[in-house]
Amino acid sequence: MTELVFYIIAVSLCAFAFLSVTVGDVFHSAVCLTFTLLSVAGVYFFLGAPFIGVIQILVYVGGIMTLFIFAIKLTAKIGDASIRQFTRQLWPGAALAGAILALLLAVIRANAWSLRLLPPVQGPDLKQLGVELLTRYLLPFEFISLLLLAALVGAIVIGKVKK
Amino acid sequence: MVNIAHFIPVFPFVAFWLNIIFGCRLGVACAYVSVGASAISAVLAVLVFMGLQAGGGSYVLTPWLSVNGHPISLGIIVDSLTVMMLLVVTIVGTLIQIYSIGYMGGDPRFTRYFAYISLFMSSMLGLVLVDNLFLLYIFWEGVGLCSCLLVAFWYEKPAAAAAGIKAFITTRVGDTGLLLGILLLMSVGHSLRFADMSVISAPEPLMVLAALLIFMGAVGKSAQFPLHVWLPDAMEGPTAVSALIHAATMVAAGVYLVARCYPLFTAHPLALQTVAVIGAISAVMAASIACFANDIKKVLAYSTISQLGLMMLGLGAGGYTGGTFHLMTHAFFKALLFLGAGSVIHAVHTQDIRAMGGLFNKMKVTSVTFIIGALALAGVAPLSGFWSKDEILTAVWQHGNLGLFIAAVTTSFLTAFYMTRLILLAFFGESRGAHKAHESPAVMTMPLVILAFFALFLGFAGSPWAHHAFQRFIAPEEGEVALDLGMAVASTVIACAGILTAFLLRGKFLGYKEGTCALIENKYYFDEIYDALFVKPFHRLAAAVARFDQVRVDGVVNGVSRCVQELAQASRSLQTGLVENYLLAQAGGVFVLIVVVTLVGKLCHIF
Amino acid sequence: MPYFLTAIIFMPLLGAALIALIPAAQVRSIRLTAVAFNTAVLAAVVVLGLNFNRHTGLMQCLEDRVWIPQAGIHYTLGVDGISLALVFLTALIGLLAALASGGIVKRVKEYFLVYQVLMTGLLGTFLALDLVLFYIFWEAVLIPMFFLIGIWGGPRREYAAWKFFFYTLAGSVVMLVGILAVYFSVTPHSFNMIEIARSSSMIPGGVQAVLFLMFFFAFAIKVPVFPFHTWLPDAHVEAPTPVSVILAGVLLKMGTYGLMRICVPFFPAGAVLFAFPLAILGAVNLIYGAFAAFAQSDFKKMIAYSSVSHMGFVLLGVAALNVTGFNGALLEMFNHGVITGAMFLLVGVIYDRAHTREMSAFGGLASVMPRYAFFLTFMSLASLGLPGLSGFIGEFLALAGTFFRFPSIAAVSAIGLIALVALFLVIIKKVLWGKPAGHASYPDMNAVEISVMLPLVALTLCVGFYPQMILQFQTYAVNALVGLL
Amino acid sequence: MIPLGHFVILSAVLFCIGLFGVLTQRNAIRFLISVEIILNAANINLVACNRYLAPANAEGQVVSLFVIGVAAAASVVGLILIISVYRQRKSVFLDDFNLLKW
Repeated sequence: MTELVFYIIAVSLCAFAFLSVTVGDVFHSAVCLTFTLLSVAGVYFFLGAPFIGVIQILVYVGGIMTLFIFAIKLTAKIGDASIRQFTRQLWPGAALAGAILALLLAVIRANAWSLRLLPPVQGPDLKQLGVELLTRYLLPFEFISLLLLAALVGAIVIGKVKK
Repeated sequence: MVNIAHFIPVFPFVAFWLNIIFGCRLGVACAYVSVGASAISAVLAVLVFMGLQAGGGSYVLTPWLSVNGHPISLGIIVDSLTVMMLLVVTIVGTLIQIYSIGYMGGDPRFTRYFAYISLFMSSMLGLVLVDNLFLLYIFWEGVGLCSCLLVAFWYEKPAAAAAGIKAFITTRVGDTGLLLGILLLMSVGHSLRFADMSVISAPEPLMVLAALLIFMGAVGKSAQFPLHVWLPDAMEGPTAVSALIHAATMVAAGVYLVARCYPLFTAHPLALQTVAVIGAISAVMAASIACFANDIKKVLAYSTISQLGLMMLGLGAGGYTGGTFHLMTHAFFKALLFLGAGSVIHAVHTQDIRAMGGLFNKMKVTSVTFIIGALALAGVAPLSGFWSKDEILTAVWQHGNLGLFIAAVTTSFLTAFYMTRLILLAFFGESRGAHKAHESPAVMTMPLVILAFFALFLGFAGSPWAHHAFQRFIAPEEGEVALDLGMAVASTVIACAGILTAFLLRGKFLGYKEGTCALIENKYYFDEIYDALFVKPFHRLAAAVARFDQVRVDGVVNGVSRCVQELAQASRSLQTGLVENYLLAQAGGVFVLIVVVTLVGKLCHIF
Repeated sequence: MPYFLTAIIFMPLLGAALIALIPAAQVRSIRLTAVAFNTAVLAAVVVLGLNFNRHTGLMQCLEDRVWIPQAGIHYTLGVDGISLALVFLTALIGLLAALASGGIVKRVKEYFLVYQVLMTGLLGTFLALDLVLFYIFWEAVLIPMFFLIGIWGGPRREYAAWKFFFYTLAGSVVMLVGILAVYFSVTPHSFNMIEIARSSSMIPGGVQAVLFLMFFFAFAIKVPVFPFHTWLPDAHVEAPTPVSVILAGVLLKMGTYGLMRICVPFFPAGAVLFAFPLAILGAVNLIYGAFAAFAQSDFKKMIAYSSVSHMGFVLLGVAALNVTGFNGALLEMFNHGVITGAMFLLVGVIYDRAHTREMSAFGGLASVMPRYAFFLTFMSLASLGLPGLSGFIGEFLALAGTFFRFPSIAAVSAIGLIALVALFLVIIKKVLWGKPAGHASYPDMNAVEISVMLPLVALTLCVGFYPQMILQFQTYAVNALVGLL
Repeated sequence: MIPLGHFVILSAVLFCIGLFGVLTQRNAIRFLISVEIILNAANINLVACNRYLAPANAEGQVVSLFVIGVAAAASVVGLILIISVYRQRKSVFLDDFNLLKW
């Protein structure tokens, strides 16, 4: 039963992702992305990583998507569907992406680990994650915070309307 | 006394530098520097000659260079041949320089002239003194240079400039052969000393080749067929130069070289035969051209070629004494003839004998001495030319080759003919030019007289009355010689026949229509043939090489740089500035990478 | 004397430092400083020559200091019979060219700065005994030369400078790879040129052949060997007179010096293998250069191509691989430096007056400028190899050496001898002979010009009459070199 | 039970969709959207492998957290750049920004 749910989520995830890069309207594609991200969060729950799933929803859907919608609204008139949305290399791009997909699938199929099933051991819990983040990964963690701060400042500087 | 010989060339050499450096200040006095220097040399030469009675020899001044382990020393050889040449060069040279004082008087480059002449004297004396081929080559080129500079002395005249260059390049062709001969001799014979010439043992073909290459140098310098073309053109130079360089001394250096390397030639009959044949061809050919020439100096020039050919023929036929004897007598009477011609030209300002005539009464001394010279050249007994030419004829007769003998006889006949024609046209008959001819000053006639004296009596050194003194002097080892009376009569008859023929034909000389004998009148078209065969192709080839260099070789270089530029230009357009293109390329790269990595992994598995 | 060679090499650089301190406006003192320092270099080289031991083929005045120990690079200098004459030539031509730089009026300070750096590079190239050091000096020559042509040159100077630079650089890069390859193919690994020559037998024959070609490529461009010669006429035509003099007089010798210092002793098997092709290239250079020169209409280009021709003699001498040939090659290098340097000076003299180098614009100068006529005739005769002047001895020895090894090639080269005669006689004829037209007012050579020419004339004469003057210094070194084969 | 392969395949498909988007989108905002899809694909892979292959550790999840953080920063900067460029050039189409060439 849970498998079925997973596959439904997986298929819809792919569908939404595909739609988000193909639909004519940018706003629609942002909406599709939202659903994509939500589905990804769902996948995380299946993988026994509820914390990541929650963060996914909080950060992506709550934060980043809001930004996207703002950005789309701020650059308003490009939402017009009549404008060409694809570059001239649509077909080369599609072919290349397809080729890489085929290659990846072939590689995945050829490897034995792809058949590995869920091990009986419980995955890492929230506590372990927290301890790891603040001990072993403290430095990168702090760097990420610094990066976010820098991004914040940078965004303000760049976005400031010069007089 | 012999070992003062190496001082002989030093004096003219010093005179050369004096005249070059202080020439402007010396003015006319520079002539005395040169004349004085060569007079001192002449005195020294006489001293060496007298010292020679006590025995000659060669001595080494200093080691000079080492080639392939073989030392080349600055060595001097003093023997009868050298001394004979020394005497001829210094005496004739001094007389001609004295003559030049008058002849070149008033020329703006008077000092330069004497400087060159001194340099020439020095080189020529060095040439005959050194004891090995390598040093000889050095002086050999030195006299060639002086010849070139003096032929082009009046370089404002394009013809003179061209003649100078022609002289140098043509002889250089021969000299290159000489150089190769020297190299060959050095590499197979291991010695360049003349003294070793007779003992060099090496494979026959190589030695023949060496001898022929050396002879090539002689051919160039002595203006023998087929390198004779420069000598007639060289008449563009001052007449005194023609007398000294292109008649008496330098052109005889080729004969001297063959005589000097005589053991090399006699050891290889093929080489000797070649010398004889080349000499015969030159002699007849030049004599025939001289019969049709109208320029007084050209007649004499061709006569010189012809006489040098005769000497070569003599040497080639085994007549060592005949060749060298003729070399000596010829130097005097041909110098006399040229100086006489110079005197005439000085007086009438033309060189065309058809525009002269009747000069005998106006220029007594010149005419008489000129006729003496001409008779000597024609070989009329008992003038000097008779004795030496007779020796050559005897030698050729004894050599046994009828063709060569006919050639020698023909040459004698033609010589007598064209000299008579020249005299008849120039000195007798009516005066055909509107010129007031006058006798030249004493400074010019005095050498004429002295030379005429030599032309008259020098031959007796080879006569039975002097007990063949010359023969005993130059080649004592040849033993007793006797005058072949029959040959003497024959040769006189031939000369007289030539003179007589000229007398008979004298009415036709002036009215002669050009073109009747086009082949000979045009000198057998040698100039034209060489022009088409060498000169023009040389220019064309040079132009082609230059074009090839510019277009092809440099074109490749510039082409490479252009290729790089084009490549850069082409790769520029890859940089579209469109991020999608970059990404596509990047993704393609990733794709290729994955393929490669997997394939390599697979291959590693297989192997 | 310790560090004497170092002093010689870096004296010009010291001069450059001093010149840098002089204000640019004081042109006169800048010139004087440059001349003074070059005179000092020449004096030092003469002292070096006087103290030189002529009876050994070994390196003298050796200096050896570790420079970059991590890479095994040393600062090694030394002089032997092969380099001594070239060092003397460099110092002499350097001084004379500095004296002849009066025509440079643009950016005089920079000119002499660059010039002094060039001198250091040239002297260093001939004295360095460590391959890396050699390479550094070799390249150090390139850059000042690039500026000298590119800034002070004629109308197409930039083209010429770039061509020269890239062409030579292409060769140098190959040489750099070769240097590394040599370093790794001898044990113990070494950049020391003496040690490499001593252990050359360690390198297998095939490797020797490849390395020989790599180095030869670099040197062939510098010499220049046909078909890598086309930078030379362009560089010469565009370069100002003193730079041309340096270029022909000294720079070209770097290539042939490299052949004798590196190619032959390092790779004797390669040298023997390629002797015949090398001789053919020499003959081609000789004949091709003479022919190409003959058809030029630019005076300077004629001389430039005749340089190509003369370098053919050097190649022939090197290809002979015997004592005679090496002696001839070395002597010809020296003589060519003196004679062709003088020829370029003479071209400069007439260019200063006529402002053109077109042969057709001259003629009859012998009447107008008699002193000039003397010098030009003299140097032309020396160039065409007139016996009695220095050019002949070198040419003869080189040709003799070739004849002993490859008689046929020597015989073919004789064509070049004739062509050279024709070339220089035609130069004399076109420039000096004929009627003067339109240039009757040219002043004759002045005292400075004559004083620059006189040492060259004297050397040409003295070496021509007494070749041992130069040969005595190199006998043992050449014997040692042949001993390596 | 779902094998690991299926997660990985899902991740691969998602990645290629994102790649396709990156290669073909003309609109800069959709370009960024595609980038986000790629990042998510990577995250799925990370978390899945963590869970299946090394359940005792938390590296995969930690790294995916970092990825989310960096992605957030990236999209903030990216979007503000787009807006900024839009103000200047009144366009968000990538092929209008081709000054950075030659």
